[in-house]
This record gives sequence, C-alpha cells and structure tokens, in this order.
Amino acid sequence: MEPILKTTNLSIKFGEHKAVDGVNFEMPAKHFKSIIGPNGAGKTTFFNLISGELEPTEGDVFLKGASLKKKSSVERTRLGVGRSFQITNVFPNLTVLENVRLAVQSKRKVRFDMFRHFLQYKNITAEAEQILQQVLLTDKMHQVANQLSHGEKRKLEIGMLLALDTEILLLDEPTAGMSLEEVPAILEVIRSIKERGDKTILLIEHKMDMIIDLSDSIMVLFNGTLLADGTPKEIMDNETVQQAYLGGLAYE
Amino acid sequence: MIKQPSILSKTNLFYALVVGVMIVLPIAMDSRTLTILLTQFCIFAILAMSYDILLGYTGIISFGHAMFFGVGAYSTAIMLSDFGPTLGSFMASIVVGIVLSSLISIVSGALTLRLKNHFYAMFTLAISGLFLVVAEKWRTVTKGNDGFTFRAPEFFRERLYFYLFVLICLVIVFILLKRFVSSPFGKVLVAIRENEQRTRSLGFKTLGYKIIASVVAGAVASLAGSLYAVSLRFVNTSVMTMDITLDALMMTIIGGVGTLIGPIIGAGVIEFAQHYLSGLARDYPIFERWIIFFGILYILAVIFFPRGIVGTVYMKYQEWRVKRGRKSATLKFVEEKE
Amino acid sequence: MNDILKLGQVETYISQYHILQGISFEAKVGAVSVLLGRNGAGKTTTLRTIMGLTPAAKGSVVFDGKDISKMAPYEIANHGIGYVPENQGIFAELTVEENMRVAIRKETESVMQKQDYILELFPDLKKFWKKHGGNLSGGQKQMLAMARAFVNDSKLLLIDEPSKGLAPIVIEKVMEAITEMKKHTSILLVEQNFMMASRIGDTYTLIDDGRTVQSGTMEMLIEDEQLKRKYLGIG
Amino acid sequence: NNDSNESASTSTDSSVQGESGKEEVVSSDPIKVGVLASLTGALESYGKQTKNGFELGLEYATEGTMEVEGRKIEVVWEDTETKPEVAVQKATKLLEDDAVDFLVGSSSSGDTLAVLPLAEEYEKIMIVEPAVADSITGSEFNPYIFRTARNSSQDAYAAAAAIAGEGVKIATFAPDYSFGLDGVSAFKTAAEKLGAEIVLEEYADPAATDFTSNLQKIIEAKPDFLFVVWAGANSPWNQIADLKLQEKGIKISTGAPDIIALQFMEPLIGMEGFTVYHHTLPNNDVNDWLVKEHKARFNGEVPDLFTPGGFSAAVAIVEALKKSGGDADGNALIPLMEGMSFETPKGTMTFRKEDHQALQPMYSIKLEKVAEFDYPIPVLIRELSPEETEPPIMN
Amino acid sequence: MELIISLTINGLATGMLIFLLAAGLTLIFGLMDVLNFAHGGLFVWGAYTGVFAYAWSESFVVGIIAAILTGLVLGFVTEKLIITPVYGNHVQQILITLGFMLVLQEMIKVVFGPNGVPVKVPPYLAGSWEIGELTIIKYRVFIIVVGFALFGILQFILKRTKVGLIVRAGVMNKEMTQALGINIKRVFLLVFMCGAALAALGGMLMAPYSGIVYAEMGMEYAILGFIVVVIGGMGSFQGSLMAAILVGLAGSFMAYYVPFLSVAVNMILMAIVLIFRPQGLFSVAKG
Ligand SMILES: Nc1ncnc2c1ncn2[C@@H]1O[C@H](COP(=O)(O)OP(=O)(O)OP(=O)(O)O)[C@@H](O)[C@H]1O
Ligand SMILES: Nc1ncnc2c1ncn2[C@@H]1O[C@H](COP(=O)(O)OP(=O)(O)OP(=O)(O)O)[C@@H](O)[C@H]1O
Ligand SMILES: [Mg+2]
Ligand SMILES: [Mg+2]
Repeated sequence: MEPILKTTNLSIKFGEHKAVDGVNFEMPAKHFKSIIGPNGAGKTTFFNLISGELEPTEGDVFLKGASLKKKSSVERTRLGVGRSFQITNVFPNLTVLENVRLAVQSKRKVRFDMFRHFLQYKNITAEAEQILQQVLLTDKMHQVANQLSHGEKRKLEIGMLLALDTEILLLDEPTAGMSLEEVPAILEVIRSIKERGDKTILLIEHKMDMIIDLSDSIMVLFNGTLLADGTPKEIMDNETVQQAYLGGLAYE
Repeated sequence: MIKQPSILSKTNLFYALVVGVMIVLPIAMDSRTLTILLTQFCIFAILAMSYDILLGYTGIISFGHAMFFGVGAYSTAIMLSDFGPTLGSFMASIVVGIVLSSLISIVSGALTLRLKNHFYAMFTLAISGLFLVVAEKWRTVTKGNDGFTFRAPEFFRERLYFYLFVLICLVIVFILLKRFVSSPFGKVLVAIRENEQRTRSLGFKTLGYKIIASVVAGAVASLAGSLYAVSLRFVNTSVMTMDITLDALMMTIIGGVGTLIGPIIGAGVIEFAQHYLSGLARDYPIFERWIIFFGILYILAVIFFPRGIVGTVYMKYQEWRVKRGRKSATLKFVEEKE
Repeated sequence: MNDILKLGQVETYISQYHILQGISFEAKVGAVSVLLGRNGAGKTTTLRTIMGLTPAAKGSVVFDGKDISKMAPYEIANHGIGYVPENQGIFAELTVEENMRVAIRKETESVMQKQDYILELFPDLKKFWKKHGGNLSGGQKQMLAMARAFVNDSKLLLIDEPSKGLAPIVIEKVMEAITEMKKHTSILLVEQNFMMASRIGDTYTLIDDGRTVQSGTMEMLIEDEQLKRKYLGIG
Repeated sequence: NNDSNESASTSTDSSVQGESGKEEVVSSDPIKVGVLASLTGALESYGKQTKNGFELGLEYATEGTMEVEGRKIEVVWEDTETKPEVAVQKATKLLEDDAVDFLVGSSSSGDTLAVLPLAEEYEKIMIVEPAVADSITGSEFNPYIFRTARNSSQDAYAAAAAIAGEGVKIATFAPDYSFGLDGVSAFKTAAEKLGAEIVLEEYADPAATDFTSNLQKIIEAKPDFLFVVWAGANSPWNQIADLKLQEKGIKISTGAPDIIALQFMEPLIGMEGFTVYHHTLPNNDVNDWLVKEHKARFNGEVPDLFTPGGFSAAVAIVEALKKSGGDADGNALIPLMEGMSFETPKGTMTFRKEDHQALQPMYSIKLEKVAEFDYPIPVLIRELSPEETEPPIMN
Repeated sequence: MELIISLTINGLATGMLIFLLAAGLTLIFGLMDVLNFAHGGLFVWGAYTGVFAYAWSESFVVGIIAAILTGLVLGFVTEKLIITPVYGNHVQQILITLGFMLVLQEMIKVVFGPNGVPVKVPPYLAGSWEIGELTIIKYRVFIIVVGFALFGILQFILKRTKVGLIVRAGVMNKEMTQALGINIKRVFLLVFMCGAALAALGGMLMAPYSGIVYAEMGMEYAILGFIVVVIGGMGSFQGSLMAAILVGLAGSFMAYYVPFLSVAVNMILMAIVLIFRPQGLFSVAKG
C-alpha cells in the first residue's frame, strides 16, 4: 500500500546547525504515530517541514506519492495536512467561537463569498459549537481568546485543528500545560478520532504514558536524525532511547 | 444561539432614522452651506470607510490612500472636462477611476503586501508620493499644482440633488461594505489582522485576501474622489497629498477602527469640528489659533476614547452589562458588533 | 517568623472580571510550595498578582515582612523575586546571550559563576548562545526562561509550570536544579505534573475558581485520595 | 490691534444710513463683501496682508464713511486654510448664508481656482487678490472674475524688462511645480521677445534643501544672468552666495518678495530684478496715505507686498459701486468694470476688457542695503508702465 | 573630477544633515517602535529656541545648548503626557502624536510669531573654501564632522551599555522586562528624551544650513526622517547613517544627472529598497 505520508532524506539547516538531518520516514494511512525526542531534537521543525511552514534545504515530502515541494503551507492545508502549534497560536481578539468558526469556514468552500452575512451559514456555527463541546470549551464560547488561561488556549488550539477536519493531523504537544484533570478528556478526544479510523495522526508529546497508550508506532528523533522507529514496546526497550530521552525516569 | 441578522433590527431602524434626518435637514433648513458641509461630510465618510477596510478590518496601515482618492478625482475631472459635463461621462469616469484604482492596488499589493506594518505603510507612502509627482508633472492633462475647473453635469448643478446623490452613495457603500465585512470573506480579513500566519495555516491564501481588501478599499476611495471632484468642480494636486490620507486616517481612528460606522462618525466629528472651530476664530479673535484646539481634540479623543468613539462606547456598554451581572453580555456584544 | 511570602484574602480583577476571589496561603523560607488546580483556576493570575503584573484589588501580599501589593513589578523584582512566566516571555528577537544579559541585574562574580552552572545544566543554551530566542525549540525556550530567573540571587522564585514541554530527562535535571536552588532560595511553583509536584514539593495550596480550597504539606495531599480526585482528577 | 477690525470695518452708526438710503432706487441694505484668505497655515502672512490692505482700502475709498452711494459696506472674513475644499465651503457660506455681493480672494491659486465657478454660478463679482496663476484669467476665466493682483506673466514681463536684451544669455532656476514652471515659461517668452537667449532651465524639488547640484550646472552653462523664480521658505540664496555665482560673473535676478522673505536675501545684495510692490517705491498720494495709516494702525509696521493688493481690491469694489450707483448686481457691474481705471497705492490700475486682468505698474529694482532698514530693500531703477508688462490675453 | 568631488561632498553633507534629523527617530521610531508624528514638532521647537537663544546670546554654542535643553524638557513632557498611554498601539500613536504635532506647530506661532525667522551661519563657520574649480562650503564640512562625531558617540553608548538591549526587550515584552527588575518606564522616558534632544539638535543644526526656521518645517523633515529610518533598518544608527548618506548622495547626483527625477528620488529609493530588501539595509532584528 502506498504510504500516505513519506519523507526522503528530509533535511534543514539553520546556519551551520542541522535541525533535521536526512530523515526518511513513511507512514500508512489511518495510522497513529508518535514522535518523541529530547528538546531541540527537531520534532517541531519536522512538523514545520511537513506542513510547509519551512522549506527543506534537502529532501522532499510526499503526500500520497505526490511531491509537496512546490506547495505552500496554505495549499498543503487544503490538500489535507492540518496542524496544531506547540506555542499557542490563536486569534487573540476574536471569541473562541469565531476562532473555531474560521477553521470550519476554511474547510467549507465559502471562503470568497463576499456578500452574504456569515450568520446565514448556520451550519458553520453549529459545527463550530459542536467542536467546542468536544474540547470542553462550551462555556467559554463567547470569551475573547486572550482571556483564556493557558490550558484553555491549548484546548482551543486542538479545537481549531479538529474543525479543519484534515486527513492528516499533526499534533504538537497538545496537552502541554493542561491540567491533570483535563488531559484525560483531551486524550479521549484524540482516542475517539483514532477510533473513528479515518484520520492519520502524528503526535509529538513528552508524556510517555499517553504515547504508549495511544500509538500504533513511535519514532524517535535525536539531534535531527531518525534514531528509531517501531512499536511502543520496541522503543521503550531501546537502550539508547532510555539514555538519551527518558533518563532515569521511565514513566509513571 | 446567536440571533440571525434581521433587516428590521433596532440598529437598522436607527440608521434609517438618521438617514431620514439627513435628507430632511438641508431641505428644512434651506441652507446651502449646510448642504455643502453635509456633502463634504458624506464624501469623507465614504473615504474613511474605505480606509477602515484596510486599517480596521485587515490591519494594514497605508500612508498612500490619497492616491486612490486622487485617481478618482482626476478621472472624473478630466472626463467631465474632455467629454462634456453629462451624467453619462460622470458615471463612466467613476468606472474608469475604480478600474484604475483596482489595477494600482493589485500591482502594488502583489509587490509588497507581504511586507509587515511600517514597511507596507512606507511603501504606500512612496508610491503615492510618486503618483503626486506624476500628477504634478503631467501638466498637459492635470494642469499641475494649480489644477483646473470644470463643469458638473447639469443635474448636479443643484447642490441639493448632488447632496442627495452623495448621501445615496454613502448609504449604498455602507450597506455593501457592511455586507462585505460580515461575510465569511470579511471574517478572514479580521483573522488576518489578528494573526496572519495562523490564518495561512488554516488554509487561507492571505495575500489574495489582502489584495482584494485593498482593491475594495481603493475602489471605494476612488468613488469618494470622483464625488469630491464634482462637489468642488475643481481639481488640483491637493487631492493626492498626504493631508487627504491623514484625514481619512484620523476620521477612522477617532470614530473607531473596525466598526465601519465609526469612520462615518469620525468624519462627522472632524468636518464639523473644523468648521465650527474655524468659525469661532472669525468671531472671537482668541481663537485665531484654533488649530491648537483641533490638535487638543485629537489628544483628548485618544485619552477618552482609546478605541475610537464607537469602539469605546461598545466597550463601556459591555462592561456595564457585565457589572449588571447579565450573563448574556458578551453574547449581546458579539451580536451587536456583527 | 519563617514565612517568606504570605497572601491574605487576595482579590484581583482583570478589567471587569473578578478572577481571584480570595486567595490566602503562606510560603515557607527554604521550602518548595506548590500551587495546584485545574485549568483556569487562577494559578497564573496568583503568580502575576504577586509579581504586581495584575495588582491585587484587595487583600495583602506580604513578602519578606513587607507588603508588596502596591508596588510596581520592577520594584518587586528588585526586592528579590524571580519569575518564570507560563508563556516563557522570551525576547524573540534577542539572542540567548542578550536574553541573559537583560536578565542579569549585576554582573558580579557570583552571578557569572551561577550562569556557568546553569549553562551546564542546560547545555542546549550554551550551544545556541548566539541564536535568536524566537528560534529556539519549545523546550529550549522553557530552559532559557528558567535560566533567566535562576541567574540572579533571588529570595523567592515564582515558576509557572516548569515541566511543560520538557523531555523527561530534562525534567529530571530541572528537579535537580530546583532542589539545588532550594538551598538559598524559596520557591513557589505552579505545576500540573503531579509526579514532579509531589516529588519536590514541601507544601501545597489548592486553588479552584479563584479561591483557596485547601493548603497543607505535600504528604497530606498524597494521602488524601478524595481531595486528589475531586480537584486534580487523579487517584 | 488688527483683530478688532474683524468683520466690523463699519463702525459708523447704521441707523442713520438706513434712513438716508430710503429715497434711493436701489436697495439701501448694506453691501456685503466676502473675503477669502489664508488666515492660518503656511500662507498666513499673505492672508493677513490682504486683510490689512483691504480694510484700509475701504476706508480710503469711502473716505472713512464705510459707505458708498448711501449703502453701508460690510466685510465678512473667511479662512480658506489653503485647502480648496474649505475654500469652496466657505465661499458657499459667504454667498448663501451671508448673501455677499462680492467675493475677494484668495491667497493661493488653488483655492481661488476652486472658487471661480461659484462666482459664475451666483453671478457675483469676484476680485482675485493676490493669487497669481495665469489660468485664473486665462483658461479658467469667467466674466465675473476681475483680478487686481498681477499675474505670473506680468511678473515675467517685468523680470524680462529688467535684464533681458539682445544677445543676453540667461539661465533660469525655479521650483519644480506650477508656480515655477509657469513663471519660467512666461519669462522665456518675454525674454526671447527682447532678444535674450535662455541657455538653461533648471528646476529643483521645492522641498529640497540642497541646491548645489543645480547651481553647479548653472555655473557650467556660463550665463550672463541667472533668473530665479522662487517662493517658499527654504530659499537658495545662501547657497548661491556660497558657491560664489556673482563672483563667477553670473548676475542674479529675481522678484523682490515680501519683507519677511527679503530678510533672507542679504546674500543677493546688488542684484537687479523687479518687484510688485515695496512701500518705498510708488510715488503717489494713495501710497503715502497707505504707508502713513498702516504705520499708525499697526505699531509702525509698513505695508508689505500684498497690502496694496488688498487695498486695490477694496478700491475697485467701491469705484465700481460708485459707477453703478450702488447697484451690486454682478451682471450690471461687468460692463461697468471692464476697462475701469482706478487709483491704487501702485498708481492707476485698469481692468483689461478681454480678460479682466488689471494692468498695473511694476518696478525694476536693485537690491540694496539701506541704512534705515535692517533688511535689504529694492531700490527703484525704473517704474515699468502697465503697457510694458501687459501680458498676452489667454482666455 | 572636481564635479564628482563637489557632488559627493554636497551629497554627503546633505546626508549627514538628514542623519541628524533621523537620529532621534532612530531611537524613538526605530528602537522604541513609536510612530511619533510629533517628532517634527520637537525638531522645530529645537530650531526655534536654539535660534532665538543664538540671536540673544550671539553665541552659536549657547543656541545649541538651548536647543538640546528644550528637546529634553519637551521630550519629558511629550513622553509623560502623550506617549505613555499609547505604547505598543500604532493606531493611537498616529492620532495622538499628530494632534500634538498640530499643537506644537501652532504654539510656535503663538510664542515666536507666525513668520519665518532668518538664521545666519556663525562667522567662524561661514563662507566657503575654494580649491581650484572646487568650492567647498564650510558649514557643510562642519555638519559632516558633527554628524560623524554624533554617530560615534551614539554607537558607543548603544554598544557599550545595555540600554539598546533593554529598550528592544521592553518593546517586545514590557511585562517581562519589568518582571526582570527593570524600570522600563523610566528607561523609555530617558530614551525618548534623548530622541527628542537629538531631534531638537537636528533642528538647530539645520537652521543655519537652510538659513531659515519656520513653523511648517517640522512635518516635511519628519517624513524624510521616517524614510531614512525605514531604509536603513529599524533601530540601527549604522543603518540610518548609511541610508541618510545614500539619500543625500542620490539627491545630489540625481539633481545633476537626471534632474527630471530629482523630485521623486527619495520615494523611488525607498520603494526599491522595500521591494528588494524589506527589512532595510541594516536590520537589527535579523542579525
Ligand atoms: N527558525 C529557526 N532558526 C534557527 N534554528 C531553529 C529554528 N527553528 C528551530 N531551530 C533549532 O532547531 C532545533 C530543533 O528545534 P525544534 O523546535 O524542532 O525542536 P523540538 O524537537 O520540537 O523540541 P521541543 O521538544 O523542545 O519542542 C533546535 O535546536 C532549535 O533551536
Ligand atoms: N485577560 C483576561 N481577561 C479575562 N479573563 C481572564 C484573563 N486572563 C485570564 N482570565 C480568566 O481567569 C481565569 C484564571 O486564569 P489563569 O490563567 O490564572 O488560570 P490558570 O490556573 O493558570 O490555568 P492554566 O492551568 O490553564 O494555566 C481563567 O478562567 C481565565 O479565563
Ligand atoms: Mg517542539
Ligand atoms: Mg496558568
């Protein structure tokens, strides 16, 4: 089967520093893969290369066999590569609902409709509200995004990604800063997406318990290179990973 | 649930009332001065609204808005004087102005709308500076800095008719722009203003949106310029100067950016304050330096209306609702803003 | 008297919103006090109130015997409180080095030594010394934010979610560092990672909906399954 | 105390006039004159000169009664702020709300041009003062327009008369916009008619501060004269002196401007050129009266470049009204004013029939340092008769 | 050859003069990111007070000192009353500073009268040297020297102290700088005052060059200042210097060789730089 996402010798250099260095990776559709690696290993950069935020200095990304080299980040989103951001990145002065509604709007083909009142697109609003329910933000719906606490912004970030409804979801530390109580709820959201079985998911996380629980496979980045790629068990037993990443702390 | 927009909303009725008053006022007062003042006000209100599309909705500061105004003004002036003062050539000149402005917006936008903030602002300053030079130098057509007079179409010689025409333009432009900004397209513009990079990663081609926004703004400004030329029956290079841009900018900011109705109010405040203050100077010699008071007006506006008149009133209203403990406050606020 | 910090019925508004509605707790000298609570409970706002960034409308904030609730943030900082904000507050267009230079109040011998110690703790920072702060990875930013707060000699450190976005191995190092810091500094910590909180915390304060719910020693919390379930969703 | 005169140039008892007017055929209502001038902004000083001149002119022409043919004259002042749209607004206000019978103004050509069509629309006489653009009495002319100010061409003819002659090589230097371009082109025509050769036309950005490049070129062209058309604050005089043009055998010529600007012309002492007015130049009773009264009224200040212009405009109005027996109707006045001559501080002016431009004396002068003045002043070489500087008819 | 030298010297002098105008803006606009349209007002006030003090004391140096003092005082007032409420908000900055500009400009007329005032170059700087065909105006050489000296001093201060760093940090994140124990308000105030003093100094040095001071001169030169700061790269003195010299030389050479374009030269230059190097010639942000 053709892999849905593939990279060949993907590399990027910032000055002399190779942040991502010759990564060859591929994953089948509807697969759940997690990426782990020490801080600065190049995980976010790897995402940036896939989503088109950055241009590789070498190598290429393939979506369903087609090269993405010439595609801008906008086009990639439209082709089905959606992402969330590690550093919260929302529309600060718009309400939570509007934030999500924009994402829904992007998915539907109403972008260039200039003279209909947007409130007439009831289904867009309805869908946005439904997503807010999923990410537990219904009661904050009409609050302006910069009034949210950090954890709440993280939830909004996920909500926007869900609203985009892309085939591939790139999740960059979705639960960082989320409270103990709420992590499970978000996990549930992610799990339910996985279980619906129509999405391909790439997840960056540092919470090992969560990763092991969810992932079909795990890949490890280290200093920009692909250190290992395998089932959760294989990875957890890997000596090098233990040393380079987990340290003495296995996981809870 | 959010209420659906309705034509018979309170706000719309209020607007209708205001328009009614604006129609009746000059007729009832039978004052041409008032008619002219109101005409100027409407024209600048249109210009300021067009600026708000850029500044308030898309978050673009432009220092070159006058060039679109000027293009409109010159198109109309030149066509009316060359092809005769008919309504036909007037309408044609509006179209020509709009087409030219659109072309300019597209070219300059494509070149530099990727730039951020000051850089784009300074670029527009440069481009409009160049246009001013062209207007100055192309003397066979523009008569340079002195400018030239021309005849208005017969129908507009009666200033009241012209005023009503301008008022209708204002209303139509307002309705269209209101639709424009509250359409899904307009929402994307706001998103660009808030966080352009994020908008892009949601799958919107922001450059295209920005160019269209600047085309719309340019076209409306050009319309304002055409009307302005006819209202004066004269045009010179002053229509292209920084002063016009600054006027539009001030009106927009004083009224409240990103509100559309704000710029109209701002235009009113500035036009009437200017008229009134300079009138004071005539009657009371101590007001000889009335411009000082005018400047103080700006300063006070920022201090007391930090978000512009409309923006600040909305904000205060919202705070008041929260203080009253109404749960629906934010909801109401959102709805009214939209 | 061994309270380095004492909040008494602190209430804080952000514009018209009543965010903190009565926060009281003490932080002991030389101890690690932990603030716990769900998202939006008001933990960050509490730290910001102590720092003077969103000043308290009512109540007292007594630090080292002085009421600091009316002081400007920089005065509070100069009284010896260091702050690691939850969004890291990195100066994106300054290099790592420049970020550190802005933070360092006086380039004394001891501070420079401390800087060396910190750089050993976070070698990534040394590696990217000349890099713009905005280009760092998420975890590196977190490290830089901590390094900036650690480098000065403060009497109290306010740290908002230090473990966020850090690899497990680095979390270990941070815990090490905090334990080391504890020798000369008191620490007030907001932490979601209960494993970390329980390992290095001495006392805890539970916040919900802008109010203090309960305070006590960490041992007590670890024991109290009910409390944990109710407010932290664990147990 | 020039402000106290504002809008109240009529201090005489109005009830008396009301009665005396009753027998007249024409209305006995006061005659209203609306004056547009830049009373604020960059051209403020011009506006003020016009104002002072106009008030004195009225007084002089009515012999202090402020009435003509039994009708009181009222003046309403409006500030155009040197913005065409404001000028139009204010002019309309004057015509509508104040129902003025005459318009006078204004300090900038742009403002004036914008107001011209209104005069025609309302069929009111407009006296243009002191705007100079040729097009006002040229391409943009309408029959209600009369101009007491001299126009650019008259300046040019006066300038040419001062320096041009058979075989004289002249370079010109002017700011790169209408005023400069028109000035130079009119000068060129006039000078070439007198047999001179224009060897170089240099134009500079009016906002520039550095003119050395232009001057360098002029030096290289080795003309006999450099004729400069200039207006505006940052003048090239210092740099002309610094680059020693005069020492290099290039004589400078330009129009002597208002007193403020003369202060900056120290480097040009000795230059020969022309001027429109300086209070020491005209030798007639009107001017004597003007200087005397002006000094008396404004703390010893003397009338400036545009004061006699304002004065002349007032005289023209009063004289026209005398001719019409107090009838201020625009259409009735046009034929009476065409060809009308009247006495002004600059001597006799005559409205030319074809384009209503007042032909007037101009002055060939030399700039000199004179003991009693702390600025260089234009000293008369020769008065140029109105015919000598008669510009072509361009409407 | 003489021609080239002469054009170069004149261009350089004009450039230096522009740099003097832009130096204050480099601090206020470039570094502190305040769109200060009242800058021209500070400039004019410096020029007027300086010129009047110079006329009264008959000492050019006294004039310069008076201008700098005026700049400091006005800078203090402006920062406290006008700028403090609007840091970080360009839209409000435009409105309030333009309003203040009108006030400053009109107040000039109230205090010093509405007319332009002539200014003479002090005798020891007046006149020109002639070397063969070459004429060199002394005051221009003076301007060039002062410009370089000032550049040196500013560069030294900015490089040797943390001030530049702190201001940039403060602009990026005001709260965080405070939380690091820096009284950023006072730093901003001081930097603003310095910027204002530089503006005032620029005005004063400009006065004898153009031979006149007048109320409207501020706005014209302020725009030129903005252009230079943007071309040079925000917040970099080095950039402003180079950009100013570039503008000066371009003006000088264009006026000679392509006079048709000389009116538009600044605008063309800026448009080209923005299209091809939008961050400016020397950007601080992008190392
Ligand atoms: N735009 C950039 N310019 C220069 N260096 C960069 C840039 N972006 C990332 N880097 C560097 O590349 C390396 C990888 O960064 P990346 O953000 O991908 O790390 P990460 O694996 O996501 O780490 P973390 O877990 O801390 O988020 C880091 O050392 C970072 O400093
Ligand atoms: N600027 C603001 N305006 C209005 N409300 C705000 C603002 N900032 C925060 N809030 C609200 O105050 C509450 C407390 O926020 P705070 O950031 O202190 O929470 P927190 O406990 O730190 O949460 P988290 O764990 O998610 O960081 C939240 O409900 C948030 O929505
Ligand atoms: Mg990352
Ligand atoms: Mg928080």
